[in-house]
Amino acid sequence: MAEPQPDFLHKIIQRIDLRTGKDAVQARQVVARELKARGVSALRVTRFATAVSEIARNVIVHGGGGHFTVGLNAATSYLDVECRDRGRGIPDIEQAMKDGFTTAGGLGRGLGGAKRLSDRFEIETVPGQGTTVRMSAKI
Amino acid sequence: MAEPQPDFLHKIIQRIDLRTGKDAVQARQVVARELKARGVSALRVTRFATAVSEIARNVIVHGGGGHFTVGLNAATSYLDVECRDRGRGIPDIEQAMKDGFTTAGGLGRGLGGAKRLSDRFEIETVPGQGTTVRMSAKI
Amino acid sequence: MSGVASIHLVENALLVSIQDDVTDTEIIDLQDALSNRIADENVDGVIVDISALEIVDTFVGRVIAQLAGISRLLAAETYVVGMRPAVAVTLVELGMYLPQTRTALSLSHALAQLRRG
Amino acid sequence: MSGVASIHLVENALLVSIQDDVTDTEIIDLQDALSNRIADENVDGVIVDISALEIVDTFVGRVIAQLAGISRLLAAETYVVGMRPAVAVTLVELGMYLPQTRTALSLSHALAQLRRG
Ligand SMILES: Nc1ncnc2c1ncn2[C@@H]1O[C@H](COP(=O)(O)OP(=O)(O)O)[C@@H](O)[C@H]1O
Ligand SMILES: Nc1ncnc2c1ncn2[C@@H]1O[C@H](COP(=O)(O)OP(=O)(O)O)[C@@H](O)[C@H]1O
Repeated sequence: MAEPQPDFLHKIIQRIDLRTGKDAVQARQVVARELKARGVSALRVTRFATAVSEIARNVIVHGGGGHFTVGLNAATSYLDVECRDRGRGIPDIEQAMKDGFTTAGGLGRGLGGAKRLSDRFEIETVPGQGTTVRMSAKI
Repeated sequence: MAEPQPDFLHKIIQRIDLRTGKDAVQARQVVARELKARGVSALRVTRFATAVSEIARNVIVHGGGGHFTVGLNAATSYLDVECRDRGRGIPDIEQAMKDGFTTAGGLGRGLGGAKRLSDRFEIETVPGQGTTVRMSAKI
Repeated sequence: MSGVASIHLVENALLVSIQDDVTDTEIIDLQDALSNRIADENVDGVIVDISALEIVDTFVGRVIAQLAGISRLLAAETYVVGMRPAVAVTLVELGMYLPQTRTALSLSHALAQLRRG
Repeated sequence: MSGVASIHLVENALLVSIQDDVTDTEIIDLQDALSNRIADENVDGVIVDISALEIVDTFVGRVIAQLAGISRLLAAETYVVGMRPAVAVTLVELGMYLPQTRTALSLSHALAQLRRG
């Protein structure tokens, strides 16, 4: 799963602590602003901001809070986002990615949807230790 | 699963590398052309070309690309198609054949559908090593 | 609920405007307020205006579906108005087709449809 | 999107013609263009012409279903026209009934139905 991307988050733009729903809103608004400023189309901005919103909300709802970082991948012209938590992790990733799988009475479409809405998406998780999602949009 | 068909692909007509969606289109167009040239009915042509399209797309989307071969099975008057990749394979074939099973946000109707739309269908897969589908239409 | 969603009576419908930064706790207040007003004011329709929403993720999509579910149980029809094109495309990619709602281009379209019944 | 799908305004509908070799990347552009035009031109209907399609596999079937979903969220009705008989039979065999779409025999049938409202 985790193919290391050497230039991921090469230049950091902003960090946000993810604790409440408002923080997730701020995170995806920052992402939308950065993409718009680089001339990315409304549809692509919306797709990636939605993906980031899903993952940031998961950090808060399932991961007990965590950190969001957005930055540039200079070498490859991607906008990179990392969402990281030290929560319970995801025991079975393949199952969790499936549309409809939820442990919390959600819709269970967030993880799979976020992957489809991103140009790059990777997830690293250790049960009991936490989850890190790295996702990127072409700019 | 894999009952060996001795005369499978007895006489090869064409090979195509499967890398992009356009290659899958070309593969099923070749199949349609060969069946039509042999007087097969429009419905049978459509059914088998659709089956080939599903399997060729799977090679590209899930198998990381591969090879398509179409040929004749002289002894038994079948048009034979083989689609082969060296991708991750399918851990649980029975599950993957089920309508609705998908690991990629697809519809999950491709494998089961392709089997129903073919006159012969067999699948061979080794996790971590790749997948080969052999399918045939009566001519 | 301050600033998050306002509910206004327009003709025989309740207009609910959802703000871009609505949160979980505010949604519960909104559902509460809306359900009471549907019952009290005996309206035929609920019009959910989402023109302020830059995105609709599965959380907000679920909120809209739940508002529609509540309205339907209280015998009001739900219209969603003001959906941005990019939001529609993204919702479909997420597999959220909002089958419980009807959509209209604008408030006046929705009101016209409600008048027709 | 060049050559893959063209979008034309016909009466109060957008006519989308899907070409036989449409690919994944082109689909996103098509969804983008169509969703914007539905919103901008305020049409009642989207007519998806698939007469150029020799086959409809589950990928293309999903594309059609998504176009219909997007249109519905933007308050337009979707008609599929030009489906070959063998394609209809095969779609049913695949278990794809395209419930979100209405089908019409031809463009003029679809337009007539849209006029009736
Ligand atoms: N950061 C996380 N930490 C722990 N578990 C998670 C995390 N993100 C997702 N999950 C697990 O994966 C499941 C599926 O997530 P998702 O597809 O976003 O759906 P939903 O959030 O609606 O349940 C969640 O129900 C949860 O069990
Ligand atoms: N060539 C392949 N290599 C690896 N996995 C495959 C391959 N073909 C199919 N699969 C697996 O089988 C699942 C079901 O395939 P399919 O029925 O065609 O549905 P879909 O392609 O819509 O997911 C896929 O999601 C994938 O996990």
